[in-house]
Amino acid sequence: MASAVVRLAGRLRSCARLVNTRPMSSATSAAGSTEAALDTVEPEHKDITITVDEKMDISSFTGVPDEHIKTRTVRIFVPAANAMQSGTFNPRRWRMEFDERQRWENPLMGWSSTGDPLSNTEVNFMSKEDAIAFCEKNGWDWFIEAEKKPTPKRKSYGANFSWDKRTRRSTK
Amino acid sequence: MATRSVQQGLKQVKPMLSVDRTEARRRVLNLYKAWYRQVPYVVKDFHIPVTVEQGRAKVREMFLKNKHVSDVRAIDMLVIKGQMDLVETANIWKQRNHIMMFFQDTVNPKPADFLSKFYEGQD
Amino acid sequence: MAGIARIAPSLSASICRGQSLSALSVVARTNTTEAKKPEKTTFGPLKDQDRIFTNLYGRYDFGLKGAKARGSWYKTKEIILKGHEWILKEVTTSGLRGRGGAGFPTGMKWGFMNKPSDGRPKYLVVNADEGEPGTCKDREIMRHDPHKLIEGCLVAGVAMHARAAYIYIRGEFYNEASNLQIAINEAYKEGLIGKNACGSGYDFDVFVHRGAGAYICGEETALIESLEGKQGKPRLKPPFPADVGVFGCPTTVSNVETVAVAPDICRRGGEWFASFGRDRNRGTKLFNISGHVNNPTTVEEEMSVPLKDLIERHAGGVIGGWDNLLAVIPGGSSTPLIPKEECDTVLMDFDDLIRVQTGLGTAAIIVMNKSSDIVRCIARLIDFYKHESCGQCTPCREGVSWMMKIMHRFQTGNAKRDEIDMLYELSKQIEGHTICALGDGAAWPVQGLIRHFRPELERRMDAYEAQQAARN
Amino acid sequence: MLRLWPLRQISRLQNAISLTQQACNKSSVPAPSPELVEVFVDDKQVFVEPGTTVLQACAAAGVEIPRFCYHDRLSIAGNCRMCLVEVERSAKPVASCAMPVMKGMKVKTDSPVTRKAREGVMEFLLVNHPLDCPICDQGGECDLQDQSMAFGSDRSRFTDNAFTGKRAVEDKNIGPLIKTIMTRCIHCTRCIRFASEIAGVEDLGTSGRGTEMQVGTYVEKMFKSEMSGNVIDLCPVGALTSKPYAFTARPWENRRIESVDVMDAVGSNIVVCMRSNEVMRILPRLNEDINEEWISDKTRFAYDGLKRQRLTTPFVRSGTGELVPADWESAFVKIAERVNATDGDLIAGVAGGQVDAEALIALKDMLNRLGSESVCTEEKFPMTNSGIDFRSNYIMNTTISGIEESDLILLVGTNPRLEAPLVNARIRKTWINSDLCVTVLGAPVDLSYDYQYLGDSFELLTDILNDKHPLAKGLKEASKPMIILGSAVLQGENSGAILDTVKSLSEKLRAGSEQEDWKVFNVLHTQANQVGALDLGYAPGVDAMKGSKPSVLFLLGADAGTVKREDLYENALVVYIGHHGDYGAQIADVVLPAAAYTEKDAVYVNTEGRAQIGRQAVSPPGMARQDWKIIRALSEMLGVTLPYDKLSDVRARLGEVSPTFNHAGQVEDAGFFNLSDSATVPRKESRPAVQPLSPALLSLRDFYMTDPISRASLTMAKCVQAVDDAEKNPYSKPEQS
Repeated sequence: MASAVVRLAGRLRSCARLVNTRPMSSATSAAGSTEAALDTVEPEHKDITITVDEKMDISSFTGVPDEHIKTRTVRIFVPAANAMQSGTFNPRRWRMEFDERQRWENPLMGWSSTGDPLSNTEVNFMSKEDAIAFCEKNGWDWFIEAEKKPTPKRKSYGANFSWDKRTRRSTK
Repeated sequence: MATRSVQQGLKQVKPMLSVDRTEARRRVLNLYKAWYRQVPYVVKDFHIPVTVEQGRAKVREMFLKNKHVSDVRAIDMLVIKGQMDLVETANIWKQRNHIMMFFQDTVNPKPADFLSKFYEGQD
Repeated sequence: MAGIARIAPSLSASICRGQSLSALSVVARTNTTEAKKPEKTTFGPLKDQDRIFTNLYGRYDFGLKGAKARGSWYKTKEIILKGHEWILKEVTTSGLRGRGGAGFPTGMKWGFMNKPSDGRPKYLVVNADEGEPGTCKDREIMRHDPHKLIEGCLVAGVAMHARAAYIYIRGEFYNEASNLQIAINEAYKEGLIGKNACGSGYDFDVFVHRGAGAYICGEETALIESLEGKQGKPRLKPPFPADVGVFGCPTTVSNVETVAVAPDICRRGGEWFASFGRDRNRGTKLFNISGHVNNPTTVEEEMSVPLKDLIERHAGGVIGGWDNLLAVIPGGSSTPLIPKEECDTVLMDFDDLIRVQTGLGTAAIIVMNKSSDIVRCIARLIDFYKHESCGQCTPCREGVSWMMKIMHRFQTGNAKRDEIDMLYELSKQIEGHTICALGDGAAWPVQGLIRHFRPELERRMDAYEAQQAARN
Repeated sequence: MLRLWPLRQISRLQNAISLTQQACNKSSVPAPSPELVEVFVDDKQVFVEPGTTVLQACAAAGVEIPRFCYHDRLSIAGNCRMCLVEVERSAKPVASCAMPVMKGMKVKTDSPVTRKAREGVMEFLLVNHPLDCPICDQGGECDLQDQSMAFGSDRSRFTDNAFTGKRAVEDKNIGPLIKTIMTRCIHCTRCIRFASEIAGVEDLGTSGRGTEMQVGTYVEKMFKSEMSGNVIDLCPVGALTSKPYAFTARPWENRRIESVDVMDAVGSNIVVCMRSNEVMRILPRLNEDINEEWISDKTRFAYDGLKRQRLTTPFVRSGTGELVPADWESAFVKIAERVNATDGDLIAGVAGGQVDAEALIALKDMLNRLGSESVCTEEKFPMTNSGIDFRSNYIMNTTISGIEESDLILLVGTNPRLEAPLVNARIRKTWINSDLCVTVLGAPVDLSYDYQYLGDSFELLTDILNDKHPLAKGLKEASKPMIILGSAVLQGENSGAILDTVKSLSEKLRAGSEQEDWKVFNVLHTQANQVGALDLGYAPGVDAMKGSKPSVLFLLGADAGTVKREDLYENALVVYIGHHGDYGAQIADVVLPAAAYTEKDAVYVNTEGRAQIGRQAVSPPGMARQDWKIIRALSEMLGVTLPYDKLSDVRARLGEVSPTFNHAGQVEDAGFFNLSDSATVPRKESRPAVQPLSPALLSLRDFYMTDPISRASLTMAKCVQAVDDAEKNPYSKPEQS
């Protein structure tokens, strides 16, 4: 995520340069005022590093409404495998999910409406740490639901036919 | 249910624009000044039903909303976004309603207390 | 149908014991001690005094009296008293290989049962579910010489410390089961089996269990399932029956002929038996000759006897003369056929038939002369396998019926040429991918047909096409 | 005694006890810790236990082997042949599901041989499989689809379809829950193995052979099992699909919400599939500690009850005695008028078994603030001796997964097969895989395993306690005995004697046991959140409440009919808070519509004492609100505002009351055994009024409708009817539905 921010910043920087070199088209604008915000000369920080808090809060500029940062809780979990399928892709990743909000039947068409812009977010992570970092960064409350793993079972084909055992099978 | 872990500590990162808080502060002030100067033109260009004072108050409000932000990179990011906003405004790439969005004058306030939320059926 | 026991046990047994040696080389190792003797180069005909089954044609009494007159039950007690190791040694020396089709070395197989007991009884199961088309050797033993089998059960049972023998006999063999039961009753009455069998102090019971007419029950694990009262559907291996067999106990499943020759091997010595046939293909063997021959017959003959000799001498030759021969299925329906060129020289034993890409199987020789519609013959065989597939595992259940559909189209020629290759590939997709060997048995005849009669298939397709074109 | 199912083992009653002892004396010697076997999967080294199958070893190495017949929880069949892999030095590809690993085995899961074998098998599976995926309910979550995409050939050569077509098989009617489209069957036999191994019903099997082989019941009849729905999940193709769900939704349209079931006290983990604010179906979710991968039919199919008989608006009883729709405010005002004029002592609350912990604590807090201490549950629990003071007195102490360690189980007055099908499945699993012996004191019901039936009288229990019964010796010699007491027998008068006897017996066994922390005593509840209510300080049973003749009564989802108008003060105000128009709403003066379990984030404590969070899948219908919010809002109107506005506040409050709620998903150890022992005052020798010790649910018919949701469910009604029809004539065709 951090790298994405840096990349974004790079794009913005070039954008700022573009703005700065461009003459204002509107006669009524305070000429040159927009350039003032950023130095006209792009600072070169190739080798400079700065010290910041380990935790970065990006919620102030993500554009997510305040209401959906402060009142939402994120559940971080490993999605359950579909009982209908034998594949194991689902339980190999972590997912975040927001608490459920109001849904209603739209009176016009009877379709389902929701007032929750986050209800359709589906973000998957390779590890729960990634998911936690993501939530922290975005300022969401989160909790982790323990992963449920199947326990390996000892199985033997011979048990189907074994001597004096209840594992014997007669139905085919 | 795990509880929130408290992450503390510092780390070294590449700066976005500013190398320290002083520089970031300078950028913020620059942006604020630019917005401050732009407000009369905005009021005039967009023909919006607000006075220059109200516009400047809104600018101030928007800046103060983020006064808790301490991370230099976050400040830079906010400045960049503010800059973009300003450019869009100054060039009239925005439309009137975009400007009026800052004032939220057509938005009904959501119920705040429990009982009215309950009656409304809203969270 | 004992033929279905073919190959599968031998190969998988060696895999599962982690041995790289094939079953065949194992046999070679056991025979190295006697390899110094000069090898024979001509085989057959078998002399009358060397025949084991002397009442093959039912000319004499099948009962106990007659059997004793022919040498059965002679000094059985002494054989038992010599102990299981001696019996195993003799059987191993004889080089006897399973007569049910797979040809697994019998001495070794019986030896697997000698693991220390864990409290479970051990059983001998005799596979008398002879259902392989063309095969009719076990029925001759059971109806005309049942005492050979019963005595064999006792000797084999002693060799593997078995508590009892179950003879699983094909349901259609009503008279054979009846004769066998009469013989068992006689043997019980005489004290030859049962408590203190033959006065040796060994307790041994023999039971007859009649099947219900499924070919697949001749596969050893399906036979065990069927014996347990379940649907006769083969089990996977491992576990091998020697670990978990009938009723969950260590079990050996042997063919009727294998068991029946054991007493004579013990009486006359393994060396005697090993003096017949080529190395690794020792002994005498019952051959069934059917099809387009003048006198279809079952005959005991030395192993490695040339096919041509066998047909000419015992079956009165091919109808219309040797030159009228089209093809021979040498080992029961599940072995690939061989064309006449091969038949001229091939020897009837395990190795030489493998050389010509077929197998000895149950040694049921089906002779087809030029009057036969070879494609239809094979299609009919596939019909049989489709009907007898147990339906448990996918490749056989779905593949064989698919092959059947294609074969019937091939019979009329209603197919494209490239479907021949597709059929061959399908048969390869079945072969080796199934639980038991029935899938293999169904795939091989088709492979044999394509291998040797591809021009015939193409000719039919062309003819069909021409006919269709003419019609339009 | 109703003999509805064939009874097992009763004839053996006489020698039952000696058998018990024999079986229990079998010492199970623990196997020495085996050395790990080294296996190479695609040249990647893994160490697995000896006896592991190749397929499991591959899974350990992170390689997924395609399979159809193999299922982790069923026995190995090895018949689909999809799992063939190449093993070095093996002439043929090997069925990895059945082949045990050998030392140094080199498995190649992606070699040309392996791929060719898979492709071949896949082609054979498809040759007779209909191409009706577009109208197949399995479409989108079909193993055959998935695996043919991943492992199948890229082109078809089914030329013969043009000549002879595909195989077609007649569909079978096996009851109102499972739809069969047998043409799609690929004969993996998973359903057969499930029926015979897990469900313990040997109803399914194959008939015919080869291509004519068919899976079915041979003679057409109902698949009578309380867990039959699981074969729908197991079926890797669309041969067995859900009848109620048929053609209603596609899997990719569904939103899946992981939740918890409330139909019984097991708390099965479920996935609720929701589309456009409607519950489309319910699937099981893996939880090894509770339900493994199964759920009962009631859990799976009662969801259509969530759409029927719902309360969608508040009601107030008018002067003419009719319930008239009202808005929330006027309903609250009506309550407030009466409550404000009533003394706190005369206010009482009764909670039903399915109510969530949040609502329970809110109601209790509110009534306490109003000056009332009278909150109770509908379900009873004896209060003799230490009563419910100690948590270990009313939960299933050994836990459900603990059953697997047990070697002797004594079931007292319970029919786990119908009260908690998954507990029963666990007992059956243990019974199959070990020498477990089960003894039953109660009704001789049909369980899915053999058991020794002792009888149904209370005296037998005291005999066992006093070593007068042969079983006492068996229990003593067992290394990990379990006694499971059904809550149904505790509902009668004087049932304290039963509880005390069982507790004393358990305590004796526990004290005499060599196992350090093995707990013998278990209560099997039938109500989803009964344990939660007791944890929160609710008094069990309504008798005490009736004694005080309350004048305002809050019924919180109480629909069992334990309270009648006659029990209350004349003209008492009855407020019903619940989701279905069931018994409680009928006697109420004010009805407040609440949310069912799929409509709220809520905590439930199962019979093991495990708090689990159920999640909201859909919004409550109409004007219905979540239970705790109703009470919170009402409290404001009554002038005793509860100090929580958010769900997290309520949860925090729950955590204050009982630590159980702080650890969702885990069992809080109830370690008060010694205390409860010392606190046990010598028992009064009173005979319980309930004779015999018989559970409430005796036959499958009783199973389907036990709570407001399942009573409102059409599917469950159909099941009852199908069972009745099958009772009349087991082999006639069940009516087409």
